[in-house]
Amino acid sequence: MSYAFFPGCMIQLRLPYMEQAARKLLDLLDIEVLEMPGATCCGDPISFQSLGRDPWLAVAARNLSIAEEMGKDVLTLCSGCYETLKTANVKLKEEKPLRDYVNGVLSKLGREFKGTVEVKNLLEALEDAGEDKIEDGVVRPLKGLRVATHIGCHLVRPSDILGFDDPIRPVVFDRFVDLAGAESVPYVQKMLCCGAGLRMVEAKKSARLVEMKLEHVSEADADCIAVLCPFCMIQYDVTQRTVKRSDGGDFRIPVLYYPELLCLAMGVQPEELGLEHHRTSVESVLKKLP
Amino acid sequence: MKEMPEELDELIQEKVLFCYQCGACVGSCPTARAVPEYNPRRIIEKLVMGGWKDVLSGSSIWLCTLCHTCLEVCPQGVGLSRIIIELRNLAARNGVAPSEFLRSARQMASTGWTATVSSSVLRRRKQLGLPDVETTGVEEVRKTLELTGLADILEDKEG
Amino acid sequence: MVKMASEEPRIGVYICHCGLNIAATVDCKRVAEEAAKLPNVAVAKDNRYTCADPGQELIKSDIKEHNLNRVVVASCSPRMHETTFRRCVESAGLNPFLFEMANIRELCSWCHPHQPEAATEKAVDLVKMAVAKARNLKPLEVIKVPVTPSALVIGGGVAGIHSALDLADMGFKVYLVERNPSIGGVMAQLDKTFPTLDCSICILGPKMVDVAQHPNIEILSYSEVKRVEGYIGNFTVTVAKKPRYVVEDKCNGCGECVEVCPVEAPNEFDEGLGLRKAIYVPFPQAIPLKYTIDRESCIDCRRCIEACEEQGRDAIDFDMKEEEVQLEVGTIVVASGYDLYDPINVKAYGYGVYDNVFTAIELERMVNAAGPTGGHVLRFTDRREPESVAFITCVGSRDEKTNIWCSGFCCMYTLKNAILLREHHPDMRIYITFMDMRAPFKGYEEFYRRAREQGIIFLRGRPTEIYEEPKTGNLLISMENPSTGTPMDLKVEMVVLANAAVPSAGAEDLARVLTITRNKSGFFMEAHPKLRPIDSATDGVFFSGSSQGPKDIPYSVAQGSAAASRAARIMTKDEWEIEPIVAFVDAERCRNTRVKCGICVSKCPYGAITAEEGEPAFVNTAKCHGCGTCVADCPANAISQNNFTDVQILAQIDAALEEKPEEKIIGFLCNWCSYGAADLAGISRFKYPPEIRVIRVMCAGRVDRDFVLEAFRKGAGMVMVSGCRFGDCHYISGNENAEKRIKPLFNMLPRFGISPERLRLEWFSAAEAGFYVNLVKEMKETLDKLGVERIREENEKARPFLDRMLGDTGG
Amino acid sequence: MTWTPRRRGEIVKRDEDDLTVLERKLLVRWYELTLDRSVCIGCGICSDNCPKEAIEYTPAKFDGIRAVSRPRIDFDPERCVLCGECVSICPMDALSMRIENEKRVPVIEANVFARVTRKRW
Repeated sequence: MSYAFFPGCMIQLRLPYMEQAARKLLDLLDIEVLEMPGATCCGDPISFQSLGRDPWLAVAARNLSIAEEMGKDVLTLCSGCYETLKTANVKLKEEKPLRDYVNGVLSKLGREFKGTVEVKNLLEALEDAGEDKIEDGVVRPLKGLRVATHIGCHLVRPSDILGFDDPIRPVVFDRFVDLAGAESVPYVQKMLCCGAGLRMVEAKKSARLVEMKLEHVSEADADCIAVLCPFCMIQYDVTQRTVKRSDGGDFRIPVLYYPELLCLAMGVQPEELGLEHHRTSVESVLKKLP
Repeated sequence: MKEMPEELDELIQEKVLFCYQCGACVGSCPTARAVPEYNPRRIIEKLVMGGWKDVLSGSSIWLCTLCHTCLEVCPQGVGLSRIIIELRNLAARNGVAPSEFLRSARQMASTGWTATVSSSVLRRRKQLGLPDVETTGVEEVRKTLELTGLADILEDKEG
Repeated sequence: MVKMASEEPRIGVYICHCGLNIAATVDCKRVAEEAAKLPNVAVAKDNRYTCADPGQELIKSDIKEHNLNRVVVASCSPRMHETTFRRCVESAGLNPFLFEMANIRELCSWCHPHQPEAATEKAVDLVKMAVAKARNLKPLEVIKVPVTPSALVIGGGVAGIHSALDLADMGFKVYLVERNPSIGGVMAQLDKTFPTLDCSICILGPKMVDVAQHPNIEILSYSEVKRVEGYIGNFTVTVAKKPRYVVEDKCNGCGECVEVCPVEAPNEFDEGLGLRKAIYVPFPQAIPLKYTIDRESCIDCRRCIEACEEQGRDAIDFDMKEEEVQLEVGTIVVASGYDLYDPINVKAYGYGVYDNVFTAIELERMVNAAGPTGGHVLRFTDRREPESVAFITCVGSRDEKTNIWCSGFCCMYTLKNAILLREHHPDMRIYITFMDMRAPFKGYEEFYRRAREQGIIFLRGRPTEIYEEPKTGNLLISMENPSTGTPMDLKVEMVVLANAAVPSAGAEDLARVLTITRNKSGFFMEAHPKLRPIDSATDGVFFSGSSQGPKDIPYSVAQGSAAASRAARIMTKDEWEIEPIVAFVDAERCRNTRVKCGICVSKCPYGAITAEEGEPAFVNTAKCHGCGTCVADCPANAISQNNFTDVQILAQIDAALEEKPEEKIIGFLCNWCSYGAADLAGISRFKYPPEIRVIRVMCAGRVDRDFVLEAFRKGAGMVMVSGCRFGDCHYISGNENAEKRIKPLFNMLPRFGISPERLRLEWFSAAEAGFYVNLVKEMKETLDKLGVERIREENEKARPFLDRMLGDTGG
Repeated sequence: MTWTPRRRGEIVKRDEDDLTVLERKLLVRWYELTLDRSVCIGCGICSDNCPKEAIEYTPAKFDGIRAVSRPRIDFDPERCVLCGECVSICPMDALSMRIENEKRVPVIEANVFARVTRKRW
């Protein structure tokens, strides 16, 4: 299997260790990823979509046209990119007037949106690769590790467009965490948004959402939080320190990107993953490893 | 804006008027949890009561995280988060948009990325053995923004 | 019949002034003069009130004096006085179906008061059309079918029980079919009833015993209706009796078998909270009190056989098989009830995952002293009485993602359950969340006040979601705090969901078996929502209780008795009369004798037509409702509909378009909705352009494509085909068939050179007079925009095509 | 934990190290049927005698004369009715049943045995 690879600018330019883990994992599962020449920011579902839906779709469609030229489905890492590209893909395939408008714009760039590829998120790609294959690859099950999953809003909502997992009580991510031998634990306000969308205008108040989340996670005696999206990663890993500084409590809850967890379970050495770049130390998780 | 924009009128007729005012959108709204003054139900209520000018010029619509939980739980299919997007689009077209949103968009127009490029990260990528981040698409993105009218919105604010 | 048809028509025409209602606008004298000139018209008169005695006497004496054999009255809507005049001509010795009406009041004078000349012209046309139809009328005989004086009641809940008891008391034999091992329905599971707090089983139990002991009632429990054949007065019903592995006649309900049975299974009657054995009765008051073996749980140890033998009985039979019985009944009462919506689908509230989230019916079983907990309300996780309980209403109700309807009784039973909890637990914190509190009937609002008096806390709003605290099993309800407008997480020890009432699982099959319709929600559809709320679309089949829509107990009981009286209305007669406007097949013309056709069979919404291979199609007149869909769709023109034949309708079209056709709009309106809307427009005195000439059919399904083409061939400016909105068709699916048939014309017409906008296909209800008026206005605008010249040109161009296509559509 | 809703009274199977547990929790009564795999020798008698055919038996796999896997039994929670027949006949005491946390076996208490016995050979 091979995909047109779309890590997204947040991962590429802010959190390269996430890209590192993802590439390692995809490699272990024989999923080939191809670079997309000329790809830019997906379009950004928050700031860009808010300023103009049509420009947002056009930028997304431009990125999709690159994958179409490659003849490959798009694999996104960031949930924001997933929402943007998938929304554009679904909407433009469905609504002809919109597609005509966007193609009017793209034609000036010598491009066209044809609607010939699909957009997938990382979990979908893993599902396609086969859960058996992952199960077989898990040589060091993360037994006893209590994981609080945070799926991230843009992976499952709006569900009428994304159609991936249940928008209110999703199951796929938890299943994958269990697959790594760890235990996904229930906790209160599990679906609460990380608050990245609020960060831009109200950073302090957005940190309050991080604090609430961390309170619930620690209440559930979880060893770590697992995320899939770089925005959630920044909120929980980086902002956790802000929360600490502003006397909101000292949680010290490690935040891991799911590919990092799965790589560890598949026998990758911690050093290979750049785990030291996490702002909140992940030592306590590494110590728990069998 | 003296007259209600047509798109907004349509939105109110087709979606907003169905609101039961049940507050399901409030219950799990992350912003409402962090910002007590923010109440998504009241945005809808204001639109119903004719307060669209306040809504469009106010700051509340820019606080939504677009987590789309309200969209999923609304019993009447009002689709609050989508309405927020439409309202933001309308406000932006009329020159009301927070500078942070504009800055992020300008960043994109100039570099092709919303995230800022820092040399330290580029160095780290090298250390990790990751491929270079190439930026050959910038020109096309800039043109796209011009053709779709977004460039005007960004400029207005600068001027 | 033959004699009358061969006679040369001699028509009497009567133009009614209706006081000034018509005469103020229409020049009635002139209309009468014009009518007198028409061929076959023997006499034409105008008078002040034709429907009054002198008017009717005049008609009667004219029939004798002038030897009339057809009568046309131009006055009000046929929906108003058709029956009156039919009776009038009948009393003068004329067949009542040799009468025709022209509606010059609702469709003419009332709508065009400012255009008296155009209105008069229109009235002349309407009379001309009626005369043209009258010329082709045939005498018809009312059809009579025998009636079997016995009834089938499907469903043994409180509604079905009351239907059965009432019918049995009236002396009719009643078969009561119940799917479960016992009758009683949901009401048997309830603890108390609102708003009086009577003990539910204490008031239902005696009624159940009455059913068991009534000499006229035969209970078929643990049984299901498989097939229904026949028609009003004469249904043959096949019922499958599931094997209960206990011979009913031999079992005396002693219960010794239960004592020895080793296997326990969750008790459905207790909603899986408690237990029963593999051999069981669902509850002690069960009727019939006969045991049933659940073979899914049974381990075949056969100790029950021994125990039964020890009692000197031999009631248990492990070899029992499903058995079919046939019943002959005259009427059927459907009381199949409702189901509760599966709350597992409302994931946000966590039912099925969070153990302390219960449904209301589970709570009913818990608070019931005979229930699994002996009347104690207990949390699942620690079997402790909760200190706080929140009731959530509208779970799977009033929500477009699940069910949009209001289930009606949940507000009330939630109040009841809250009050019951409060009575037992004065210190418990009790919350009720609600979107709107609905307590509209007698004593209900007072009951709501009572709950408020007792300190129950009402929170307006819809909870977004619920989370369980993993360590305590307590529940956090996320919702808007009504006092502050901010989100809150209300912590309670137990949650009770009021889940929606939905159509019962068997409703779909039952609808098919009985050829009855369901509305969009899936509940059975009544023949008319206001005036025939108990009747189904199939004659002789009636609704009782929640199968037709969620109902509480008093309402179900009332409807149960109503259904009994509707059914008795038929069964008190030896014979039942059926309107003769049915379809009939010309065996000579039917293709089915030569090739396999059966199109009519597939189009008939009532399953009234059969077409055996090699045989001509046959219409069962007792089942036919007279929509005419089969007539319009027959490729060989072999089917005709009494009183709405092709010849009659084509004659109306031709008459309407004799003069200045390109300035006219021909409208085909269905009797029930669109004609009703046109009548209503008149009654409401809405004004609209007088160009429209209306042809009434029973259903849009009757409108043949040829009718539209014939109208254009004869030069019509515009044509409208209209009927009921989808889902509202009085003949189930006639309008859908009409759409399939008429829609292709929009592509076909341009090929002949006719602008497609000259045809309109629209659906509206009898209440939408405004819709009709706007439609006519729009069509007039289109007519003006195109202009007479253009229309004439188009028609000229199309005529050769149309001539070739229509050939001899003589019917 | 993934989101898996259950019906009231539904029997749930879970594995804990060497134990396989069938559990039915009702508001009024809790049942537990436990198989201790460290004790079970895989004779399959339970499977042969289960009246509901709720125990699946997988014989040992051989590579020549060398056994590569042990014989194994497993429960089908959808068929089991928790009668305790298997417990009553297990020669190794690898199966045990608890009702309300008390050691109890319904078929022994009622002194009944299922009529159906299938032979594997």
